[in-house]
Amino acid sequence: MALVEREPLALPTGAGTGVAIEPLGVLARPRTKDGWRSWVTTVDHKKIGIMYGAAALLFFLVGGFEAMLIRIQLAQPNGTVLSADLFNQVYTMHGVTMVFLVIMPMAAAFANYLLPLQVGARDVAFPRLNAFSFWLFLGGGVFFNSSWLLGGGAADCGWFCYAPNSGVAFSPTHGVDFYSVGLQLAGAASLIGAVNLIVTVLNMRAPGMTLFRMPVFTWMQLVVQFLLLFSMPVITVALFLLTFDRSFGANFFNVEQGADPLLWQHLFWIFGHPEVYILILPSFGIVSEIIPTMSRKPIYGYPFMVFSGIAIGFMGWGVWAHHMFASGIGPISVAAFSISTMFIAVPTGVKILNWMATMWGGKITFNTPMLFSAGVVAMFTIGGLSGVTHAVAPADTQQTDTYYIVAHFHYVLFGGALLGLFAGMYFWWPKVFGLMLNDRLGKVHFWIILVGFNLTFGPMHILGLQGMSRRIQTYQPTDGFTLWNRVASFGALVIAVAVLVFLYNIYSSWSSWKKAGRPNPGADPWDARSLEWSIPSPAPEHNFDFVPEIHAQDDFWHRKYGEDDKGRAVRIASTEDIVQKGDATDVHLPSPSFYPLILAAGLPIIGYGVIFNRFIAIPGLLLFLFGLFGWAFEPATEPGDHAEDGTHGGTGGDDHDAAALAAPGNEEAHVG
Amino acid sequence: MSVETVATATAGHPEHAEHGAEVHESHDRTYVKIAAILAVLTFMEMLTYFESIFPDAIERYFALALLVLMSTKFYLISAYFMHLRWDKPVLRRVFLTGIVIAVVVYLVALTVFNFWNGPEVMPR
Amino acid sequence: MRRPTLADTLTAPAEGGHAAHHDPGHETNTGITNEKLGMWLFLGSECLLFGGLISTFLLYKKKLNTFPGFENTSIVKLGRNVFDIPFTSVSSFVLLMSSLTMVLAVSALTRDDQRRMRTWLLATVFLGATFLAGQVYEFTAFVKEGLGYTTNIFSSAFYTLTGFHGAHVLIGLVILMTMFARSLQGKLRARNAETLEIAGLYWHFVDVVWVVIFVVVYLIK
Amino acid sequence: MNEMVNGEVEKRKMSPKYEYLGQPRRQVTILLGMMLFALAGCSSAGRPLTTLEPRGVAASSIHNLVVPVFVVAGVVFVFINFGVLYVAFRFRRRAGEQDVFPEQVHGNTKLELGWTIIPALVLAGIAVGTIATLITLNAEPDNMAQDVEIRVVGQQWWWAFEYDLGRDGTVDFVTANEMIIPTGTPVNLVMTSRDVIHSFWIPALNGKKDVAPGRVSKLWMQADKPGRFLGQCTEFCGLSHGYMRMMAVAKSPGDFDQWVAGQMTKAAIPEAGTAARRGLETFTSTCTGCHLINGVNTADCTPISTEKQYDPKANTCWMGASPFTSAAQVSGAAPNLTHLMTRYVFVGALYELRNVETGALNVNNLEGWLRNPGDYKPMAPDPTRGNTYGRGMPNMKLTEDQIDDLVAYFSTLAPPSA
Ligand code: HEA
Ligand code: HEA
Ligand code: HEC
Ligand code: CUA
Ligand SMILES: [Cu+2]
Repeated sequence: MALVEREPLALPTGAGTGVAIEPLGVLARPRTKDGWRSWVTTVDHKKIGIMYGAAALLFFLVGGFEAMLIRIQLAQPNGTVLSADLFNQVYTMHGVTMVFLVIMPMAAAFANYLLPLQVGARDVAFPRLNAFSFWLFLGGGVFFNSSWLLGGGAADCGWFCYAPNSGVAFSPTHGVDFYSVGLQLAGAASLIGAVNLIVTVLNMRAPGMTLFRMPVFTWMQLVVQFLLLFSMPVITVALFLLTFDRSFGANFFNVEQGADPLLWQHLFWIFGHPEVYILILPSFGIVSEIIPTMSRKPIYGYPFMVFSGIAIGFMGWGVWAHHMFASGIGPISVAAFSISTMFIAVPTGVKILNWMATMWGGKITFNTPMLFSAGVVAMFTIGGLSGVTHAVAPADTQQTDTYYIVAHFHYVLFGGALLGLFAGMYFWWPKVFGLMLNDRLGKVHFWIILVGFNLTFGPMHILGLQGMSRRIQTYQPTDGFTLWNRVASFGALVIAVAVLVFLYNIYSSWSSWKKAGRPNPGADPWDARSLEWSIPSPAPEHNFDFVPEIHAQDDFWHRKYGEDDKGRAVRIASTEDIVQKGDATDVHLPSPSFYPLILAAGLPIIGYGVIFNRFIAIPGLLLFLFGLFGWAFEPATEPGDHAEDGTHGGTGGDDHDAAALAAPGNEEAHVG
Repeated sequence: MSVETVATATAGHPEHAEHGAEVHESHDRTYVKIAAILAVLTFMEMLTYFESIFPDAIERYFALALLVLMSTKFYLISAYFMHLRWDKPVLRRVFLTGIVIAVVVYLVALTVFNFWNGPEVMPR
Repeated sequence: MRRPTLADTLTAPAEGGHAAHHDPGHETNTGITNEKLGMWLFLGSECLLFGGLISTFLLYKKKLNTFPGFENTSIVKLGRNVFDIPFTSVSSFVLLMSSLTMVLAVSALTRDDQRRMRTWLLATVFLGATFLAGQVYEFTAFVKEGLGYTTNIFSSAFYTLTGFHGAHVLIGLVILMTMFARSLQGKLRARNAETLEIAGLYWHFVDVVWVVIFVVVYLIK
Repeated sequence: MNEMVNGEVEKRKMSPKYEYLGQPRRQVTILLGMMLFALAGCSSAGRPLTTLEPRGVAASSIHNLVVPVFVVAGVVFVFINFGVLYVAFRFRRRAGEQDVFPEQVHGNTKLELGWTIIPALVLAGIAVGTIATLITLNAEPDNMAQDVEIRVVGQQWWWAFEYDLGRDGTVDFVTANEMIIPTGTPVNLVMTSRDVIHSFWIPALNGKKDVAPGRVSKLWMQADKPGRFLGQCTEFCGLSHGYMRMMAVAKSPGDFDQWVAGQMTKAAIPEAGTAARRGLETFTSTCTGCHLINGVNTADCTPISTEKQYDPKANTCWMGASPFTSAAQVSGAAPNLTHLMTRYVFVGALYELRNVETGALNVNNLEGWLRNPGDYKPMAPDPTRGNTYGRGMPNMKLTEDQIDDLVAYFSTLAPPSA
């Protein structure tokens, strides 16, 4: 958190003043344009987006492997594959990994890559800060997973890690320490990323790109970033209290001293519920891009789509205690939260029905992205509906902490968020990498995953209603849970096959693309609607040769198509003529930098220090201070470049480059 | 990036820039006035500590009075010292959103904790 | 710097992109610089942070007062008297006045009045440091009275809340001193007034948080 | 593969691969089949924890609420999922349509308002039912049993039941694992925890309620007929959470009174020289640090306060005494074994102690447990960082003879009448 407090300040500190100082003569701005160094030092939002995506995919394999272990253990009664202790660690790590290290960073990958493109900007507002966010997230994720080796066992308290079970007395290994510090780091990364992306969207839109001309994806991400902005500090507080309890002997969850164990629950879920919308809204945004494109129709009811997203964002703040219906919060609170929760179904339903209305009357191309999108509409609804049955508080007292809940959240998380992200990967892959993913394999992937997913999580509804509790390392043959657990475990295997198909698809599409002489898919392979398709694939480093001027929502589409008197689209321009060529050469871009990585590397080391020994923190602190110092005094560009006069090359200036890259705006933001 | 870019990008205070220096003089005076008011308010807050000088009937309203004083100070600082009064409304909205969410959410949470009721005792 | 009208943007050259970044006149959509908007967003987020800490403190203060078995714990026995209200009032006043000097420094800088700006900046640093010293004094006094960080739920919550605030003040001081150093190097000129203004925003926020803490933590029973 | 990586728009055309969507009827059959299968799976035979067969008033009122909600959800499910299939089928782009563009509809405010308002109304209906049921469940029933109240104490990883006869605030006797209640009247449960948060759940009788240390939660249960109803701790509470079960046993009022009378007696002391007597001696020398048998030993941690208040600070032994003070009969941190033989399940209600039908002692389980408790349930009996007590029962390294003696002794642990 210290970081969060300090960080944005480093910018103004050095803002554009004075002569370039090269501290100690080391680490001049790196010049590398390719090779691993270009990735390590990049401040390009697209490269950062790709790294977010790659890291998230890797963590997905880790989290998925943990899920497979869970399912193998539960495939038969009295399973002995995992000990109770290990099982508790595995499911905890699975939940935390999937939520914080898979879905969130994958959504961040899309946000990073696409938001600047979709609003017509050359980069995010603070490019170095953006790189810092990524490295901090990665550091947090690796730190967290290092607990397997260093912590004497990973966290074993469940992903919401209720107090006082998370206390030292009940969870004596360092696992929970890794949980609290690791999430703190990843959370700081999200918070910084949120500030960055909000500023980008509010400040750096192309001329004419009013807020209500922005693509729905941009809107949903904007809502997500606001949710992050306001919910991250809450879990920050909770995690600090936990760390102070465990490391410094504070009493926040020390019940013997009169502490209230529900404090943690409230803080966690005040964050936690907005968090679940943080997880789903990016996927909603993705689906809202794909369905209109593939249906060849504009999104149905754009204002409703936008406002329902905002409404979900706001309502998400008023429902957190629905996770606590059984914790004894008093009947009036239960009633109030029960009702507020139910009504979240209203704006969500609007989205579902508007997607269906978008498809209605369309000419839908059922390629892989569209299949996944349709899958989201159908599967998320199932999860949403079970959510509504939880919202009915008396019913929830029979459901909570059973597999019925596990079914609910996998339907929304897997069937909603993850399928949507897969859709997005297939959809934007050509834009990002300049090659298409194989559509046939993609469809195979989709159908296997759809079947596997329903086989895995469908039976969990039944198991839950039959009374199977979650987080139990095994069950009894007499419980009657065996059959459906077998089915679920088999289903998980099917999902694993689907994931392998996906991985194979990435590989084989790439290798046959290479063999075929790297054919370019063109700027606009899907005949799509938003700005990122008006530039070549893969997106050039400077994004836009010239910043386009926007006249309408779906501006790019309207440059391609007009409407005839029956309201049908007719082509008015060929795509090749209107897309940018990507050959501008004199666009000034922010220079790469080592410091984001250095700064971010210091923090996990401090984290180890907090957990093990204060002395370990010292090198981390030094690294951090060095990073901070270097960051603040780093010249804006490579030395010798652009150094027209003595006052140029202001320290910390590259983040101003971004401001400079911002297109001139023409109207004031309407933010509520 | 040119020098000018840096300069204009950070010049800030668009409104101010339009007026001349005399505006700043008057702002300075405003600032001092505000500070004086803040000092008085703080003094009033402190007075509530010396309960003995107040009739008992008033003491009950101390909490309310303190909250009003506090909010006034909060408003004065953020509106004048932090320029929200003159700055773009979007900044006001962003900050207000944070404050409103914080106040509402945490008040609700405290309510759920039975914070406003009597002492919580483990029955039986 | 007025906001561009619609007409302006419509007539702006379509290829304004790379021309624009050498063009001094351009600005952001909201007319606010990225840095300032970013700072405000961050401050909005901080509201939730301090809100959480303050609520935790309130909850545990009440719990300690009413939880059976704790009637004789030191803080309860001492009641409100553990706080030295006149002392805290003075330090609150000091922090409040540092906000005044801060805003005067910013104002002086917009006039490029270096001398005054430096004076006010230094005054701000001095007042802030005084406040911080007061807090350190208060902490040591409490510890001497037997109220350590781990003593009870009240003390943990109290030190955590005020400690977080103190850490914010400290960071603010570092920023202000950096600013001062830059001004000595002649790098803080009217055209970077906003840099100082943004640092000031943070400083005022720290002050505003204390306004709340002073009432909610120290004064209200 | 090459045509795939080739990004030309024109090459994308409706391929035969989409034909599967052309067979909606088969899809419907499969789906219906799956749903029937699923429903069959919901039948409760051999499913002791099912939520779908309520056996008490509270559980029934929840059930009566949830069934219509499931119906509503089912209708929406069918509407949306079949809607998606229908739309996908009907509006798919067919071969030769690559240049056909649909009408560019941007929305219809009235329609959209419609599908904003209609779900809101449906939900309002559900909300009314929810509130009504909440009121029923939270009000204390008129016919609440006045002669007994049970204090439920969760701990890692078993449940203690402290019986307060006459609801006068004093505990009269204490059992573990099996909670005996009379049928026909709602019984008040006052619940808390000694260590971490647990959750008390007997699905057939009522929904679950968390028990948290330092807090008291209340729940009432009424069983309509005599029976044994399995339960499970449902809040994750550490290592053996999955093995933390409990059994509610409903007895007719007559049987219940008889059972109560039995529990009120002290354990008999076996004749000197018998195996049972040797077992008792082993017990008093090795086990009384944790366990209590009324008539043999008393709890180490005698509660100080007789107030009806929770007073952890004043308590000499936090882990030891019951959070509900007056309970002189509460063991250190282990089940009270006074009338062990009146129970049928033990060790977190996970293992059979006596056969429910025949009443025969399951010697294997009892001996096995005494031989090495860790085989039966993962526990952490050794002190760890921040925890001087340990959780669970250690391996006492008993000899086979000692075990035989102990089993002989435990076989005598039943009130005279039983
Ligand atoms: C992507 C994440 C995501 C999303 C979007 C949601 C969405 C919803 N969730 Fe879910 N939820 C989780 C992730 C998510 N949830 C997780 C991870 C948990 C478990 C945490 C844990 O314990 O580990 C959880 C747990 C959870 C609980 C607590 C259960 C318990 O532990 O006891 C509840 C209770 O109310 C709930 C409710 C809801 C509701 C009402 C919605 C609504 O937003 C759903 C709204 C959508 C629809 C209803 C479908 C479409 C609507 C229509 C077609 C209109 C017509 C519909 C009607 C008229 C009904 N969720
Ligand atoms: C987005 C989030 C997300 C995703 C995608 C998943 C994906 C999966 N989840 Fe998970 N899950 C959670 C979020 C998620 N989960 C959360 C938050 C919890 C709660 C944790 C808690 O209670 O604290 C949870 C809990 C949870 C449980 C309950 C544990 C318990 O309560 O005891 C189970 C049980 O079956 C489960 C199963 C699965 C399975 C089988 C998958 C599969 O879909 C995974 C598929 C992926 C792969 C299989 C990996 C890729 C494949 C390969 C690398 C191939 C080679 C590998 C092998 C063949 C092993 N999850
Ligand atoms: C350090 C404490 C400790 C000691 C010493 C101890 N036990 Fe236990 N015992 C427990 C705990 C805790 C349980 C509950 C285990 C569970 O179900 O999770 C238990 C459970 C039992 C049970 C099952 C009771 C039931 O209803 O589930 C029996 C029988 C038992 N112990 C017998 C003995 C005997 C005999 C000895 C001595 C030779 C002994 N115990 C020594 C802690 C102890
Ligand atoms: Cu006790 Cu789970
Ligand atoms: Cu929720």
